[in-house]
Amino acid sequence: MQAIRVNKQSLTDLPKDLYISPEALQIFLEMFEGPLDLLLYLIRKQNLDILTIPIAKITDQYILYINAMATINIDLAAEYLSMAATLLAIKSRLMLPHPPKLEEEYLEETNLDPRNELINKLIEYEKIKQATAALSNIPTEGYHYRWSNIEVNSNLNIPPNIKPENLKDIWLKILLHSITQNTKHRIKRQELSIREYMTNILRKLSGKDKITFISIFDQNLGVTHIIVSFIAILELTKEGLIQLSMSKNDIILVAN
Amino acid sequence: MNNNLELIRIKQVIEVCLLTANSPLSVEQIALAFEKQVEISLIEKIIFNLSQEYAEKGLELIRLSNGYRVRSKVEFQTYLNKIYQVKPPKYSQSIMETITIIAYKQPITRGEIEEIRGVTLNSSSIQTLFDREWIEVIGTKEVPGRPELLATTNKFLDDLGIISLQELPPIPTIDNAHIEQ
Amino acid sequence: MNNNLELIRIKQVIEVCLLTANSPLSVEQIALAFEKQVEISLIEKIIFNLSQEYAEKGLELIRLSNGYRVRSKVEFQTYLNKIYQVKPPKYSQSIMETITIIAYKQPITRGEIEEIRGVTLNSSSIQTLFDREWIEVIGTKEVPGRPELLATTNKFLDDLGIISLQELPPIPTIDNAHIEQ
Repeated sequence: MQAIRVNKQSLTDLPKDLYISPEALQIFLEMFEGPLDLLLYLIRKQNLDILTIPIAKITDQYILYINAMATINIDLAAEYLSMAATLLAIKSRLMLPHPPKLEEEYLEETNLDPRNELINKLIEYEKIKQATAALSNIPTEGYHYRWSNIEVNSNLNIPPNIKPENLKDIWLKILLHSITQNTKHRIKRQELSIREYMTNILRKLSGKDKITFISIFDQNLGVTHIIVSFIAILELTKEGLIQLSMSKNDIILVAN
Repeated sequence: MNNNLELIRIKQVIEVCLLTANSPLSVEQIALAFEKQVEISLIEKIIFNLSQEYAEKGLELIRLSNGYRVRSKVEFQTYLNKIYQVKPPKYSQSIMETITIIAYKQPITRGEIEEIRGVTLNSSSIQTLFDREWIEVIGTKEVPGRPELLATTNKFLDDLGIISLQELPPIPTIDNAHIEQ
Repeated sequence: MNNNLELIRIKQVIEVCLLTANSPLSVEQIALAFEKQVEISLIEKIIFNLSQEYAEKGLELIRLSNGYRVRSKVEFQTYLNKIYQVKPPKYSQSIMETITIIAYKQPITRGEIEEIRGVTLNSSSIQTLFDREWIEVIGTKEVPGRPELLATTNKFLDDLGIISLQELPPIPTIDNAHIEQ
């Protein structure tokens, strides 16, 4: 069985005669989660049996604390005052005279014991406090450990499922649309390979002022490569995308 | 799927799945990665195997309510805290009592929590628990005002590293007992 | 800090730091875990050591501008996609026509694309293709306004599973006479 836990033992004694600063009282009050917590503290402090609380004693003590708070204008939650009222009610009921021969039976009959409801609440709350202490000891994410958290290498963002044939179909649609809707539009016949070489040449040029004619050609790729590259350069010049100029021993391609 | 090369690849995939996951992964989810071409029992065997490898590291592979997940061992938190300096706030006694009551007494209304604690519930305590995704509203109680019924979530179990509420420490019994000093 | 037991612990800590981090960790940050009692050079050595171990797994330890990060190797993405059931995005007719025209007619300006399609180009279509890294600007055309010239990228070829634009199906050619009617 664990003892009731009170956060700061150093502040637990409330001297009766000395002046206590409002701040100290405020801190004292903040140690408790509410009137049940304060009551449990008082019971623990005097090593009393929770099941047979001497209600008069506890009530007097509780009222003493509450009064101390009230005299220096500490905002007391309504619950604290309500508990004081409850305690006084129980105390007065216990003090009512009973017919002598019935008194023992009266008190043994738990249903009639006015302390009963309060005791049950105190026991229930004490259980929760102990369970809270046990729960707080369970390792908790962020406080006691971290989850593994490695990154997914994501080019991952998967591309749309498009196949080269799809492009051809779409092109056909565009073409059909173009023919039926806009008969004046000319669609020039052009070898795809030449367009691709044009792109590659422009890419080589990008970021540079100029490149040499020779540097365009990859000698290893054979005659067709050279011819297509040459046509691509002519096409780029024709479309005004590049300019050609002569130097001593080479032709220079200049980006427009 | 029987030769060694395949086995190595299966293990690599399972480890990648577990280390990159943002939430616990069940064996059935991992099986999806292989389009169910790998036996569940083999996956379980490899997970066990990995958990033993991790035991030698600063990691542990644990089983949660809805799957497996890898986390740092508790004893390494002191090192991690030095790197991140800002420690996650330790919850106040008030918040901890509230989550404890919800965990043990769920489903429960705010009013019932207040009844047990003997004080009005601070709405920011409840909000903190909602923000952490530790509690959720699972219905309303058929009494005047139809108050919301609160319960804990799977994330609460996950963050505490337990599989079910039954693994919570048993609630103490205080029959006849002195409250000891 | 020289005996073996210490070394094992240092390595465990470094691995835990790397595997649980939300963002890249620098060597200096990792040194904080040890309150700077471990030499930077030793940390670097251990990180190198770990990166070699990861090479045999589905992981890679990479160095970024602001530190080290562990991530899954890219080839494991397909497995993860199956678990999380990631579906490829579906592109609108407008985007598909735009990329088709750029693929076959590059280098090409926006204006020329509009001319072929007969409609104004939706700038979000172009942006989608830029974001996907399927197209890039490779220069400007020497006409009034100096419009940008668009072309397809290598990534476009990769994603379509072809090596060069020449592998695209040949497009039908139509006699000028026919078009002019």
